Amino acid sequence: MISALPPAAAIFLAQGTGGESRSLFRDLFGAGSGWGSFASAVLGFAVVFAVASALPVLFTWAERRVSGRMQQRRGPNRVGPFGLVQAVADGVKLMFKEDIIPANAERFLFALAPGLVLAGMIAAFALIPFSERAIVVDAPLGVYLLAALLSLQVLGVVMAGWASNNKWSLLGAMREAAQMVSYEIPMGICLLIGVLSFSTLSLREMSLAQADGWLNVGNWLIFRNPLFAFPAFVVLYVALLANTKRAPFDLPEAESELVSGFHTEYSGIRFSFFFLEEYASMFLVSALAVCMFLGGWNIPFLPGSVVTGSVGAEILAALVLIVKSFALVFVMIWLRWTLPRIRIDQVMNLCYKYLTPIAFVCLIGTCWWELR
Amino acid sequence: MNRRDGFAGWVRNLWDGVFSTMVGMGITIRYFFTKPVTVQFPEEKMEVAPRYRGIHYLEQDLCIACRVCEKACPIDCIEIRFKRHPGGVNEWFEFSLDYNKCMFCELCCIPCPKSCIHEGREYSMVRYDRSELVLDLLTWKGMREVDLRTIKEAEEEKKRKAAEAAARRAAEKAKKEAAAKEGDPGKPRKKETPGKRDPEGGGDER
Amino acid sequence: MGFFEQRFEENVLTTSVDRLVNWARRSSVWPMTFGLACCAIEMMAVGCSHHDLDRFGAGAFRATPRQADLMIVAGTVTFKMAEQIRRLYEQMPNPKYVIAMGACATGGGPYYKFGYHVVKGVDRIVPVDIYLPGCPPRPEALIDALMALQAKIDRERVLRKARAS
Amino acid sequence: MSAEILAFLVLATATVAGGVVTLWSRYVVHSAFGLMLSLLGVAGFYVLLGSDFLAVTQVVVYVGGVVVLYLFGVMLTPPDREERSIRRIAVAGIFAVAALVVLLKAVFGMEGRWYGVDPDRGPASGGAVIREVGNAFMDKEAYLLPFEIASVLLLVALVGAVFIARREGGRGS
Repeated sequence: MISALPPAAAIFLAQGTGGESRSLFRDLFGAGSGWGSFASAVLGFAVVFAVASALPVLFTWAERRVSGRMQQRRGPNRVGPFGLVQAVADGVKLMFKEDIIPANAERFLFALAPGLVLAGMIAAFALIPFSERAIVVDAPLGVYLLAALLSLQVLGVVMAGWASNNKWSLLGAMREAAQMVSYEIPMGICLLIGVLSFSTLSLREMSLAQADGWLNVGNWLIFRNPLFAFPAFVVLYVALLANTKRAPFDLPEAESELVSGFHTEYSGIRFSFFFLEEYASMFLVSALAVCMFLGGWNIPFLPGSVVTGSVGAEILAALVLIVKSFALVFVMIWLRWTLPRIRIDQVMNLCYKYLTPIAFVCLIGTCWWELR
Repeated sequence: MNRRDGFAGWVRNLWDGVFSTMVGMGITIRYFFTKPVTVQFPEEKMEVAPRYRGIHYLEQDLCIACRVCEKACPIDCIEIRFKRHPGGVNEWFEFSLDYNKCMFCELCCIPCPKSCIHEGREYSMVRYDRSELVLDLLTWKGMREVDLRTIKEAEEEKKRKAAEAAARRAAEKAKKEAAAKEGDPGKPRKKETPGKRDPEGGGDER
Repeated sequence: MGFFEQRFEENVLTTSVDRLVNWARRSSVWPMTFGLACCAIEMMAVGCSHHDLDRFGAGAFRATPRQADLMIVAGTVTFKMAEQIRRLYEQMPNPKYVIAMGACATGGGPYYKFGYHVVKGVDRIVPVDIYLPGCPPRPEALIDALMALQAKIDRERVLRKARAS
Repeated sequence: MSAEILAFLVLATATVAGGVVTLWSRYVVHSAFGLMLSLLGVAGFYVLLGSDFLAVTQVVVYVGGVVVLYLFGVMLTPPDREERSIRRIAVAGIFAVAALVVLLKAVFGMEGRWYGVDPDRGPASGGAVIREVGNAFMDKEAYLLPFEIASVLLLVALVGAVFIARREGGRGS
């Protein structure tokens, strides 16, 4: 129960930052203050939670299939057609598994940590503009809020690592803290590049601004400002990889060194929260990168008016965003099964000696490009 | 590791990092598009090596219960119980292999004089209980019809031979007596040799 | 489950819940990354391309016992290791399964006669569900063992009362 | 009771509870997590007051940055086995009382003039707040000088940190 509270609270807070904005969910469920807004927050929470838990199910399946193919294996193919319900089986199994809290663990923090991690992730899902109106909370501070929520994940992980009362967990938590605090710098700078270029913090407005243009891709940030935005995109992608603890930056949960890192002591449903968070945040950060650099929901070579207007167009737009994000998720999976895990000093080297300077150069370059 | 200094070194490191990652990703994506080599086990099966040493089987017809395999086994996992009957017939009680111990070294198969114990091509042997891991290799227990007949024949043969021997002895005795009557007592009495015993007769249970 | 386990009469609801849970448990048996000796090499081979344990949803080898369902005791169990095996087993959350892989694990194997240092069968330490002899067994045999385990899980009773036997 | 008041009550409880945990806990890590709760509560207050930008900044800087660094530092520090002596409590007490006096003076000295929130104007929307913040930083009349001084200070600290982190004998290994 403790674990379930933070997500609801987080979505309520995110709702609070909405300001005067337009969103499909608000139109549907009624906006305003007081209980109406609370009810719409709860409904929004339900929708977002459904999306946020359906996508990881798809991604775990994809991860196992893709990794199988990359190793000339087949991957899961017995459970359902093409093994599609494999992740469902995993989830049900984890739900019915014994939930262990170690005797010497900090019971309260141990129970709270997975909820906190999931809370930040689900609240962040509410900020992703799937189409012009299919967005739970169109916060004017979108990108900034998203970065804040991503940085909240660290606390959950550190809490989990510390509360487990296990040396491996603690080491994993420390690595996580060091890694996240470091990679927030290049990530923040790269996000700033997008903010500078569109002079807005709202992800929805950014996506809108990338419609049309030359061949209808000319307004995408990586094409509009290829000299600086493209490297910035790459740097952002690497930083986001580190933020989601994906290989080759999976030091906090390094299997060969720190049993499973910060979630060594977690079992059953609580572990599934971490699992869910990892795969959901893969989509989340990919969607963030897509909205900022790859034209959001806009379809290449088709004018932006195709994906605005009717409900069908909105659904098409949402699909386009999901497909684009999935392409980036695929690259994440691809990278994971290509690269070995790097050492902690290499992680720090990469961040401070390579990514941060490049990000700064890109930032200054973008300033010049926009003022030109 | 070669140290790279200065801005040029930085750029080279960066280039190496990006380039090597690209090469690696190229390799993985190439594998992604090749056909999987997986042999889907329960439906398809991989061919085992020609001299694969799998689960034993025994050609019981040939086996003469010489116990050489039992003696050869380095960990005593073979247990043989039988009773030897007339006519070279073995009444089988047990020829079991304890797979709790067996390491498939094939040392039991090599010294077999009749080449009747083999390591087969079966490899899978899954059990829910440990006691079921002791596998009896016998195809039949006790004796078959044909064995009973062989024993019967052997016993009849034995009786016949015994009768013949008795007749011969009687004849000899009669001869001797006749000779003694003739008055030649100096010849020593011939003793029965062990070689005269029926080699096929006699039980032997150890 | 804990409290609800095996407390209900047999009816449509409990039967279908049992079927769902058993299906889920059967379809996602996560083994522990745990090898003791040469059998572990074959265990790795099962995870590799030719045999691919992941087809059965059992390819997610978990490093921590807390997230594993299945312990494959792959190799010689020495007395020194026995303690740790017992501890790892107790660290696993219920329901948990054990496959004793290879002759050493099922019953001491080649060390049965003179091995002063080997536990004569891992079932003296932890309850074993599946025995798989071989020295070492082929990877296919391990897949066979997994399928036997799946059959065993299918027969389990989760909500329903245990059948009086 | 409207949702705002409910939210206020929840946030207030969280903030105060976090503060109490921070002060009273025997474990430093618990203190840090209490601080996190307190800071998150304050961020919630900013949201209620309509200062979204400030709220998010609070989360990014204090919760996501400072508390994490605290935790990192705490985990690297060996536990303090020293007993709580009267002298140490007394020293801490003196500082606490001094801080309280200053705070009360500041609160009552304002005579009801609260900064930032103009009751007639109501909460501003996000975009406007950002613009105002940006203008305030870059306006010669407002906070340009303190802003620049703070930047120089941070730069000095950064250079100092690099200098300290550099090992003796030239380039790092």
